[in-house]
Amino acid sequence: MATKTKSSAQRDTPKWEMVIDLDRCTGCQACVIACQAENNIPINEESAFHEHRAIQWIRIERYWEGEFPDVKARFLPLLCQQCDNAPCEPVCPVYATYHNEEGLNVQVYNRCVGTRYCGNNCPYHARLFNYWEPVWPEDLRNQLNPDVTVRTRGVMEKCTFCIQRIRRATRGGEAVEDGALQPACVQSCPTSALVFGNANDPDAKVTRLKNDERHFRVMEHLGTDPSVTYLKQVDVDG
Amino acid sequence: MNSRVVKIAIPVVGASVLLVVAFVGWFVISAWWSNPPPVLGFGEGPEQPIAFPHTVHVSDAGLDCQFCHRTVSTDEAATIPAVAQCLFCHGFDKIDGRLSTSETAQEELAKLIADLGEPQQPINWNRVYRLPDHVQFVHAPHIQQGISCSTCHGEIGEMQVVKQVRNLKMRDCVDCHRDNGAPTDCSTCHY
Amino acid sequence: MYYRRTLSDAQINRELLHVVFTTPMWWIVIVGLLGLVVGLAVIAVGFMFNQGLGVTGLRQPVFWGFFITNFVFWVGISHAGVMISAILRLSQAEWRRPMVRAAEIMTVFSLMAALTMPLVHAGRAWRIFYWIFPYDWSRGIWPDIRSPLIWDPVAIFTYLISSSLFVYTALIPDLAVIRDRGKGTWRYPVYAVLSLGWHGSPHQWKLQGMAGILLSALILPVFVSVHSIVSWDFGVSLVPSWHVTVFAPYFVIGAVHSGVSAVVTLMVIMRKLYHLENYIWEEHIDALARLLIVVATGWFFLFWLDLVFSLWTREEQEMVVWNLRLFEAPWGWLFLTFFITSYVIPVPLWLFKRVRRSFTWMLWTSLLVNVGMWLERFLIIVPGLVRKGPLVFDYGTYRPSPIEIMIVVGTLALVPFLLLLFSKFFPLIPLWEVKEGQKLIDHVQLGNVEVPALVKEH
Amino acid sequence: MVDAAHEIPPLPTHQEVTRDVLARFQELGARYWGWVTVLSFLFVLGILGFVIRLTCGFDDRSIWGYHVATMSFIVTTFLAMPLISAGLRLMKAHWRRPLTRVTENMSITGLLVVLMLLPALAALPPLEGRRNIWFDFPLGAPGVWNVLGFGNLALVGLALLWVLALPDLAAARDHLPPSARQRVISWASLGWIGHLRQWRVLYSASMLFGAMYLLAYPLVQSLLIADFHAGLLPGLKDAIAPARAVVHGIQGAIAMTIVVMYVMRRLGGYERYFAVDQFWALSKPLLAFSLFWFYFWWSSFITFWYGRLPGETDLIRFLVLNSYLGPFIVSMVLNFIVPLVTLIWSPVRRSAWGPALVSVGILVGSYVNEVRTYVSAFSIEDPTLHALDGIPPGQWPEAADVLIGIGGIAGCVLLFMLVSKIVPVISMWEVGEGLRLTKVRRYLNRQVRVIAKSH
Repeated sequence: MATKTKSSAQRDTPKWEMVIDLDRCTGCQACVIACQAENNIPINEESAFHEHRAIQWIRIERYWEGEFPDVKARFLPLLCQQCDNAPCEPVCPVYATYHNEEGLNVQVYNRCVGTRYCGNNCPYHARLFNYWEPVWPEDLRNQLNPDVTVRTRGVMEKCTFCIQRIRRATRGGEAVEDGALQPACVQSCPTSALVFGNANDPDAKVTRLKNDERHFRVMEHLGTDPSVTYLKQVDVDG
Repeated sequence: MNSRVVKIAIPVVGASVLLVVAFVGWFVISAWWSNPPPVLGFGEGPEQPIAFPHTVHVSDAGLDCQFCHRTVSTDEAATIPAVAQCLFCHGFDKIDGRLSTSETAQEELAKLIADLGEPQQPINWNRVYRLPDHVQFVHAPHIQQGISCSTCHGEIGEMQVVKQVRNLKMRDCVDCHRDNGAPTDCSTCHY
Repeated sequence: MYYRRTLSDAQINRELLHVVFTTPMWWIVIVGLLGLVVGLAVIAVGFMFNQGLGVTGLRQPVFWGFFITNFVFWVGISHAGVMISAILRLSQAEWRRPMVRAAEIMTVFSLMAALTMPLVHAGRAWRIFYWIFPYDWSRGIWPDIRSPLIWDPVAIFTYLISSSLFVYTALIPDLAVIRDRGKGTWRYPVYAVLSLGWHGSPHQWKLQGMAGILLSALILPVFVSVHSIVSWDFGVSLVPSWHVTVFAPYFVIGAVHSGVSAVVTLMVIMRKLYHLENYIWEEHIDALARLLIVVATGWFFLFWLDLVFSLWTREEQEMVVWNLRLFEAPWGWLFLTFFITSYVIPVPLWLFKRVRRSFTWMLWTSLLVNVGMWLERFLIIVPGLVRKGPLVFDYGTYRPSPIEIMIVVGTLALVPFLLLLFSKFFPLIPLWEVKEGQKLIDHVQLGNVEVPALVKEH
Repeated sequence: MVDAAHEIPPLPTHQEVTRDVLARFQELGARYWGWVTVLSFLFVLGILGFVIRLTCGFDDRSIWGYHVATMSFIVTTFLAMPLISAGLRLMKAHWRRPLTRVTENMSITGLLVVLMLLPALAALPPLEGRRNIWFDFPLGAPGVWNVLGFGNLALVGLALLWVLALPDLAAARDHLPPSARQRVISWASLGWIGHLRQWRVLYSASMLFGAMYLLAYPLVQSLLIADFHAGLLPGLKDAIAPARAVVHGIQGAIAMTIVVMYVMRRLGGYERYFAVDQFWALSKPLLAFSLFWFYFWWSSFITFWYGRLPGETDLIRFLVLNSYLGPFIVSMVLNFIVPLVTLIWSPVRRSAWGPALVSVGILVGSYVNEVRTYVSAFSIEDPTLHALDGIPPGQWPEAADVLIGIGGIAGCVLLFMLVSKIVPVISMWEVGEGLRLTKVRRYLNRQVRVIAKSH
């Protein structure tokens, strides 16, 4: 019985991917807040932004298109791209970050010694460092998610695709229904701009969308092979 | 200085320094590999607010672990049963004499009832098995795979006071996972 | 040319062992002051460990700053010892003799100073054993040898061990001299153990000579590999302006440039402090300065390649970083300072024989080189991170915190501190090398002049 | 006991050396003319190959790859040889004395290189739209600057040759019977009489031209690599390439010097000057530069390979793994592995045949490496791209390419043989100077050489 589940698991190993439809993104930051709440991310006070040390596993990069006065604000939610050929992985001296079978770029906090080399080598700036010991106000302590490690100071952290939810959903061993498993950011997106799923499932929404004609991936010329695909209509009018 | 004193003092001091270093070294290394050696109080179970005897419940009464630790097969934690569950057997208003014959048992059970009248504070059991925050241990899959509780917790039925029997170092987990074909991906437990 | 002064063995022993057997006041004062600075730096490190790396000036995305700069700088300084002793020994340059020991020991101490840097810069410095030693038996997880950060400790520890051995092998005959002159004091038993029963038999000399030559030859690949590996920390990454193929030789030759300059500084100061006028002559620093001209020009060639090949590919991100380096304050000013102090001022000056033979001039020019070379490492490491990529709309800058500055200053004090301590117990100029050099002096009659001549060693 | 090896044979005098060298210099036997004829024939074959290429024109750049490779081979071996003379003179290495002139005489090949440069420049694509080191201010680049750079190197080389030859030319002028050759030599000696002032000028000029050559050579190699290699390969950002070429040049120069010494020992009877000492001394730097060359190559390889950028990975596939795998292996084995495993052994270094054999391998490897470097670059159709468009196949030589290769090398050897009958191949005055500074003394129980520090 054990061998059977193992072999079937190998055959059906999911490949978690995300598609972000930039044409739907309104830049509302709901995903950012949801991520903060789900993943025990320290509270970014104003000083953290002044020090340039705010921790956000997903952040909304805003940029402008067009010339004044005909200018449009555009938003690019940026999170760890879970690259299949990740530049951050081979440079870690202690295997604190590596690629697992599900195509996830995993960060092991208790293994991390904090050389920060991975952060240097990540072209997406998706990796963040804990400069201070995180502190929560007393009345927020019980709000911490028990399924997620509270990181100490001195380690790197980044988006995990809410691996605690993946673990919970796949615990039984049976296949996860498409759409049933959602990271916090996907779950909270009011415009459903973010889609998450198993790209090894040919019928999954994420598989369909990532081959949409509007698709592109960020900094593809670096050959990192990211697992996050963006969709954007190319504005022909400029 | 008198050279005879020096001649005696140097070996004595040297030997005692060596002894201390050797002891500390042995302690650190053995603690690293497994549990600390049972000196200085290591290796004993903590005293609990109510001297609950697993011997009576498991060996004598023959209760199954899951009779009390009900969520162990479905959830992360095995959970300590609520007071109500104790009283289900032992009687709600007074201590049922059939199940608690000895005097000590009566005394300990009295504490259960004594707490009932107060504002509902849970009993402050002392934790015996403690994993660091960065380890996410889930009981359910282990039970579902048919691993018996005693694999990690030892013969609880023979323990008057529950104590830790397995070191639960990471190597311990990883070895067992390896032997049983369970995943050894770091992110199985660390996330 | 080199062998004007003939010294008797007794005079060599007396003058070179003077500091070992007496403790002058200035020594106590300087060691005390340096120790104070080192102590302050240790307190700063303790404060940083207690509070977290938040007390540094590091921030997103500038993950490496003063510490790594200082690490590269000290690894660079450590390259002088082998350059002076191993290469010059193998090429039988006679003028090496008075400076080998000081250069080697500076290698060892600056490597130690360098080693502290990556250790304290780690986020959880108390866990670096995962990183540096392959000890992790209990988990079955080993360090990842694919990471340049694993190559680093391997190379540096190899270098540290081999250069310590190198120092020790060359020290044995001198230890025996101290042993024999320290009969009846505490020195006798200590130096008797340290000198390994040396009594100067031909067999022992032969073994010692062979060990020296073998270690010289074996240490050379290590020497080249250490700074190459340090350079690959940067070269193999994807950070714009770091991903440059020329980094390995560029770093190595830059290291030799700064290291040999540091040796010049050290020789001038040592000569002054210890009254070594009979041993360190104008000719010695003249030879060092000529070596420096060649090294600096080689370094300049590789620097030029780095610059030109980064610019002419005209990749956007490279241009952004180089623009920051060259034209934006304060980086542009630092760049100007770096280039002027490490090349433009010293090298043309060294072309003049009068500068090369002046201790004052050489002291200041060699100090300038090291100011410049420290800035060079800073300018290589930090601007690339400040302008790492287009996806951060955060174009701030990096500013070191007082804690970082204190720790860096601490390492600057640590090396002279250790050198002074070392000089209290061991002679900084190898007695036997100088004596051997005296033996190889000869004269040749050319026409009607007598010209100093050298016995060829092989 | 006195070891026989420590007995040094009596040193010859300056007069003996002059007499001996001039006697060999004077003779123009049948064997000499035989060699000249053979080499001229081969050189003419090379010109034939060149003419074949010329008829095809310059539109198809790829056919000129082998021509450039041959030119670069000459730069990397023959034209790098004066570096040995200049470098050793600056370092005041005494063992340089018998072998400097051989290396200086080779600077005559600079003339051939300048001639070969012109068609190579004609084959270069226009600067517009492609990455090049000339930025937006070409001022006649790349042609003018390349010609200036190469011409400068050739001129400095010839100047170095001429200046250092003056005392020997004067000696030949005074000792040779009158003939056309003697008149040429007489003219070339520029009235040298060995006046003190003349000697001072000679010393300063030799230092000056030596230093200039040491600076000009890296510049020329940089020009070659930048314009004929890096500028043509899309996406290549290999800053170390010029430095690697310089190192390769010195390696090739040492190898060529050793080969020439060996040939002159066997065929010319110069055993006395090219003693095992010279091979021994030269093979240490030969080993060092073989290691350096590998180190420089490895520095760029690991940067590309570890970075895993698609553009750079494609270039590795093109230059190392797929298209030019064969040439790569040949040059790696001959330029690095063979020297490493042989020359680390003292018995091999302390012989004439050992270094000579290794050197021949290095020369073959160098040629193959030049082919890999330049033929690959010239076979790219569109250099304006930012990354390789697919991985082009490797290019084998055609008959004309082989002819150009043979002709070019034969031409260089021919030039050397011709100039060696104007300028003696042993620098008599330098050997004599060395002899005067050397004395044999008894030191402890052995004989040693004592060398005076002359300045």
